[in-house]
Amino acid sequence: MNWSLILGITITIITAFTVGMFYGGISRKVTARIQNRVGPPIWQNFLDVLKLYSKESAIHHGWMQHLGPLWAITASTATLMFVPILNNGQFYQNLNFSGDLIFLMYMMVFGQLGMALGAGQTGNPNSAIGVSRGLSQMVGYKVPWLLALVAIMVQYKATSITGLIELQNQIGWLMFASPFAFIAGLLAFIGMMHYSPFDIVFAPSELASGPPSEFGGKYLGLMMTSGSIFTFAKLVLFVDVFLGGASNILELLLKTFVIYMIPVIYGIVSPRYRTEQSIRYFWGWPTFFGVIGMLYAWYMIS
Amino acid sequence: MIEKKDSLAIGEYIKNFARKHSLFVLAYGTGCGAIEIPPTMTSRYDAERFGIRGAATPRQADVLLITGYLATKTLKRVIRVYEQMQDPKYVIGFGSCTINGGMYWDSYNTINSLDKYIPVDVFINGCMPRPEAVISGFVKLQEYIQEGKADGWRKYQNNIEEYRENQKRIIKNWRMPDYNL
Amino acid sequence: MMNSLFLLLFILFGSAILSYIGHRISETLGNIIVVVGAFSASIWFFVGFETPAEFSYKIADFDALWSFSSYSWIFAALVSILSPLALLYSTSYMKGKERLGTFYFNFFLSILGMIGITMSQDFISLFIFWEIMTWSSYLIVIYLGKDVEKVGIKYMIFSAIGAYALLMGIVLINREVGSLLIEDAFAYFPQIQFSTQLLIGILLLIGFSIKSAMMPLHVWAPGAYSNSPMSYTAVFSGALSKMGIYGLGLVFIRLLSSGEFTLINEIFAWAGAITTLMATFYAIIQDDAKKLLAYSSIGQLGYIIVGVAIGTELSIMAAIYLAILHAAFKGNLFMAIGAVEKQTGSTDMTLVTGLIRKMPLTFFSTLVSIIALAAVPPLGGFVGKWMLYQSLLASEHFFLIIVIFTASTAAFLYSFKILYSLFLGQEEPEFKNIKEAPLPMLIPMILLSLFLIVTGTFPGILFEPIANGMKYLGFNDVNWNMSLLVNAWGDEVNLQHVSMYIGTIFIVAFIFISLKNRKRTRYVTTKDISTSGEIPLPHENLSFKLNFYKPFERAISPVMKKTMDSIYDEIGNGLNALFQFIRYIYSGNGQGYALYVIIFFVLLLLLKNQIFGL
Amino acid sequence: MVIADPIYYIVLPLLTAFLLPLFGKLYKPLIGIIPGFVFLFLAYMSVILMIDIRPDNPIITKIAGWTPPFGINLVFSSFSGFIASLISIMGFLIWAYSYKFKKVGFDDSLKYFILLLLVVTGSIGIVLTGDIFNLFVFLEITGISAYALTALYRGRDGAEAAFKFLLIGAFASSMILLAIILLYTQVGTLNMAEISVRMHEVDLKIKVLIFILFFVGFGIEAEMFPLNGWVPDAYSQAPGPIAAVFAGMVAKAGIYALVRIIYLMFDLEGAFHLLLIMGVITMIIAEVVALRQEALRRMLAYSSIGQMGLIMIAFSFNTEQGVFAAIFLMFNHAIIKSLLFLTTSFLVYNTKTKLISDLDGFGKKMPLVSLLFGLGAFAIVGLPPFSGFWSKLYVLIAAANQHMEVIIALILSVSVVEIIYYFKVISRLYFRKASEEIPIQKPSLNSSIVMIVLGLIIISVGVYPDLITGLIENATTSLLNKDLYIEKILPGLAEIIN
Repeated sequence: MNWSLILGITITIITAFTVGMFYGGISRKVTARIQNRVGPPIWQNFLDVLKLYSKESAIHHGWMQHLGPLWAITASTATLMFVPILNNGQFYQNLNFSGDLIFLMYMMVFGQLGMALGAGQTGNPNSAIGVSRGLSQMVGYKVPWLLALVAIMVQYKATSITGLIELQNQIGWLMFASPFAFIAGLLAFIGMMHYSPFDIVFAPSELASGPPSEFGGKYLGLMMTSGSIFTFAKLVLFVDVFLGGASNILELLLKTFVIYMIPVIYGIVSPRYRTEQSIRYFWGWPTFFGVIGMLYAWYMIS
Repeated sequence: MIEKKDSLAIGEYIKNFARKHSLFVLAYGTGCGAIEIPPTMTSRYDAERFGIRGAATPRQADVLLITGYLATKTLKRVIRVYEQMQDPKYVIGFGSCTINGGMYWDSYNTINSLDKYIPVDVFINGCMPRPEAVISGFVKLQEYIQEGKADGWRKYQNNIEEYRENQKRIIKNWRMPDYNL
Repeated sequence: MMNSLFLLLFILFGSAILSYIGHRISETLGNIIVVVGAFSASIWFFVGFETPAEFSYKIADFDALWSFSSYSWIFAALVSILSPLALLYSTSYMKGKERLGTFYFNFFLSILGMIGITMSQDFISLFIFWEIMTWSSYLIVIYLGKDVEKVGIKYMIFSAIGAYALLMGIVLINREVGSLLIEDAFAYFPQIQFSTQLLIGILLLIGFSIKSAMMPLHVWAPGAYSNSPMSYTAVFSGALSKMGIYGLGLVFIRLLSSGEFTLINEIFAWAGAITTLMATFYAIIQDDAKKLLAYSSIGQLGYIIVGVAIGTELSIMAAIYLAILHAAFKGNLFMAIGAVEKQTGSTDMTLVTGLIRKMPLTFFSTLVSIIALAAVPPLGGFVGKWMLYQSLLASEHFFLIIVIFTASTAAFLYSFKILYSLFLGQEEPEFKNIKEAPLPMLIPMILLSLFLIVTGTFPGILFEPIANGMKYLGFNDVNWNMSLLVNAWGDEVNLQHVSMYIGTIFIVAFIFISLKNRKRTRYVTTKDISTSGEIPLPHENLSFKLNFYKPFERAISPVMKKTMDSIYDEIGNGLNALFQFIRYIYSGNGQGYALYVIIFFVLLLLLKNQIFGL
Repeated sequence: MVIADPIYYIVLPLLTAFLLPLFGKLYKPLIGIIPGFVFLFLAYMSVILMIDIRPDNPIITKIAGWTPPFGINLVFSSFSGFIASLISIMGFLIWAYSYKFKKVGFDDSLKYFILLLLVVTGSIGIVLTGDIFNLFVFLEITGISAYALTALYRGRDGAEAAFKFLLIGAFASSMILLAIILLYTQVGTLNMAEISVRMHEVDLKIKVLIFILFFVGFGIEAEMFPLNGWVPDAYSQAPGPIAAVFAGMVAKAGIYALVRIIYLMFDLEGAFHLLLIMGVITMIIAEVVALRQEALRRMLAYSSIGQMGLIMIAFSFNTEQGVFAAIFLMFNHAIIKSLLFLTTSFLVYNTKTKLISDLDGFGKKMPLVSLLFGLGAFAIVGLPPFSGFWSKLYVLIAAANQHMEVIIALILSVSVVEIIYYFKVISRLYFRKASEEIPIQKPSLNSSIVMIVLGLIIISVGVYPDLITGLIENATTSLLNKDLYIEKILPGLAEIIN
């Protein structure tokens, strides 16, 4: 039994939760300021989650709904475990030497599948519609995301993130070393964050918040927790791959915050796509940049 | 049944603090009063300052906001929505109609006082109340929550027979399974 | 002399005959014979061969040799694990159907054919067993009598094309090599002149790839898979299609070993990738669960073809691993769908709904197989996919990996659709008193699910025989670990960490969420959903099934316009018109025939100089 | 073995045919029984003869003591003997099948058996004789009795078919006669062996002319395209067993004669090319047309034309493997196609219209017949483990060793067509619900036994082809070295002439 490992894991999860929550609050605040409102305090999300956990009753439509949020949080924390948080971090190094990019790409959909099953069992039409939209959109943004990552993998002959980080310590950030892949990855990342115009999954005014519409109380709380952790994990992954990781926590926060603000601000000023529009969007310019990046990688290695 | 908790316990305090500062509102826009909700939520009066935000479905909501008169038909839906909400849950009666029927006090198909059918925690009077009044009502609700006095949902559970009686008196074709007990 | 190989075939054939007779007498007796025969055959296969047995003979002055190579042993093991389970399942699935004797006779014959293919070390007996397998499976495909003309004839035509391409290749090999032993063919093949090598290679590849449903030649598969009884489709898609993979492996790795054929490898790899993508898209838009699974099998076979065609060590390993795993989970899935069909009488995903609380074990096995299919860690499917992608990366097939990765992402769509539509969603009163599937159907599903769960964490269990088999293919030092994946660049995935972590977190979170205010957590029916206060009546179906992925269909509509089927139909119509025209040569008019004679005679007289070279 | 002499092949059936009416006067059932004994004896005799016949010791019978080249002689070599025994055994089986054939009334049965005996006589004569004119005579016997058999039902269609047959057959006989006359004027002998020795004296142009006449004439009997207009009608109008007779005997005799002419008498290289081309055309067109047939027996007729085309292709390679494959094909085709026709006659008899579309659900109504039909179909399209597969394989191997990839591809793609139409029938037989219940005439015991025997032959040869390959190899060698043949018939003649 490796206690330091368990301690590290716990602290990592807590950090991720906190940071994710604060980022959510900040995004709400920023939205409010742009809409010329005062907006909630940035710790508002903590209060929401706390309230949800302090609900005294809960309902579920069966085992799959009961397990759905578990599935989600398992997947999000697992994703976090295999992403190196800090470059030199003996402390935050959890299991990240036993996972690589391809593994992560599959790990990230694990939670979505579980959530989808949970939402499916509620029997609420809105949930099913949301799930169908979400999965379709996932196929959309996976293509440029894949192109970007594969371009990097084949160019630098590494599929493990730690390897990529070490490499970036020598040759600089990959967003400059292979810019087209970075553009494609960034555009795909915006879709991955599910902010408007890509918020077709939770679309509150059409779908009554989509998949979670039958979840309340502790289930919703667990989902929000895992959502915040997952956000942080995705941000760290992006930073590790393209921005050369971070050597200390502040740098990490800075980079992740910058990356996080891009989808947020892009989302505030843009309306919502329809599903096929969003898919076609991802198969348009982002894929084009991805292909360019791939050809660039090909040119570089040969 | 549920014993009265000691509201000074620290855990209870924190819980109430959280509940108080994050109110997910399910605005049930029945009557004309619904028109006052958008200005309350949007930039002019920005209710989100107080952690008040709209909820999409009753499963996620904390506050049921009944804006205006309730026809007998509508009452059935309101009861169902209320029972689908998770405890603790609060009800705000909005406008005179929910208090005494208002200008519909002698109408054949509206109910006069909402309190007889589902427990109301805060009434906001006026026909119709302006957003300032709404917000002050919410603030009042928050105070009650903090003090632990906003326990309409407990009352509903304890005196369910009485409430059912009243409800069935109004709703003739009672075809509702018994929820949330 | 009673060779052990001979005995194996004898057991299978005997149980075929006996089960036919038994079913003529009474169904119970027949079922007993079926189960006993199947299990004794596979037990004999696993126990009876302590020494590598051989059986060589001459038939019509061709040398023939039966023995299991370490490579073909894998596929034989696949067959002899899957088929008894499917037969056990079948005894309950086929209860009350008519002509059961014929069904089981053909079932055993096709098993015999598969075993024979794997054990025959010469092309002639390979072809004989191949044909036996083909026609017996054809007889089962049209067994239920559903649109026999379209599906059955289509399957038979394509199988015949494949088999005859194979035969032509075999005949040419016989001419060039002078022997039909596979080893001789491998040995002397490089001496043949290049064009003949190319021709033979292409012919054999076509012959084998039709059975494994590669894209331009796949149109028989959806109908054939979905029309035959599910208990057979489990074997059909699970094991029988792998015979094509077996052959492809032999041809690609051993026969076309010299380096001049990389173009063919590329072509087949791309064909496999396109197969995967398109089949996945078609699976997404299906509304019948059988059809969906049929298309998804085609897609999965596409991955395997890619792996075989790339031909590096890791990719072959991935391909064989995926082949074994696909046999497990797709057999499991077809069995589960068959159970649903047996219990509810339909597999239409727009009708059947909300079976999870009626058939929990079926749902469990479906869920496990779906997770394995979708390659979600920590189940086995991920391992195969991972190795495949790594081999593609290492061999620098960049766009190939994009295509198949996109396909595997799109596979989530139909994976969710089949789970959601059949098992989740609204629970309708018409399915109120559905029972769980009977035990003979459950046992195979549960066993296969356990197999999938174990192989996810400890793929080494399968790597060991695969490594042996790859010695036969010429990869002598395949290094493998019990539960650690390592790619060409030394990056690794530690599956034990993965599953340990996932298990731990899952259990912790489960305890938390189940214990937290447990008293006031209640189960409510699926009618109690937030429908803005409305009360859904019992007959109101609120589940969203029809056109489940309509937006996605709209997005991919440009590539779905022209299907392969329509092209083949056009070709067929054209040929029919031509034949009809030729048919009128025989006008039925005596004088006309007489005239033909005169004309022929005169023509010969006129052309005699050209013919006889005067 | 005194009684075993090829002469009986000719004499016995002929005599019986003439005496049969008298027997009929004596005691009516004899009509059915006597031919049976004749056929049985012939079959038994052919077994005895085939046992110790080798390529190097053909049995040569001199009729009336005249030695060749002056007298007529019968040659029972491994090849001719093989075909002759095949024909006689088929004759016995067909008698056993049909001696209580329901549809034939009594007076018809008299004609039927007389004509059957005559057909057998003629075909065996064609096979055995060593004399070209004698061959012509036997051809006429076969042809005329075949015309009569075609019209046995006295129906309008039967008459029409018989007339077409007669019309085209007349062309055949006249051309062959003309060819024989020309040949006689050139070489001054009618003995095939001597002709083949003296052939080099003949001027090439006249030789070619003679060959073309023979080719067309025998091509008509051998169902070669475009000379086979008579085949579909004759096959579909004649009684069921007679169709089997045509497929099993007449066509075989025709192709035998053609091959005998080409291999023995004419050493023309172009002849083989011509045979190849015509074989390919015949096969392709026949199979393609068979695909579009609605009537079952017409379909079978066209399919047997296709098989004849395949046999021609195999013969045209002029190699040992080719001839081996061809003889194997002749054997298989005789057995399998007879089985198909015999089963079909029951199937068709129980349908109102003779269309394939009426066969729905016969698998339940007539299980045995349908099963045997399916067996025959599987065998004829060449699916292992049935006998048809081996012959097809040998043809392909022969073609491959001739480096004829295109021919292989053609043969195989035509086999795909074959599969399509045969499996249409099978799927209708078994996997369709019966349309309406009509009373079924079950096959009588003897017919069933005959069909089962044929089926058993198919399976056993398919599982263990070495049963038959030995005989076929002997036949091949005896066909291929004609010097041995000449030497045996006319000792020393070759040296005298050259």
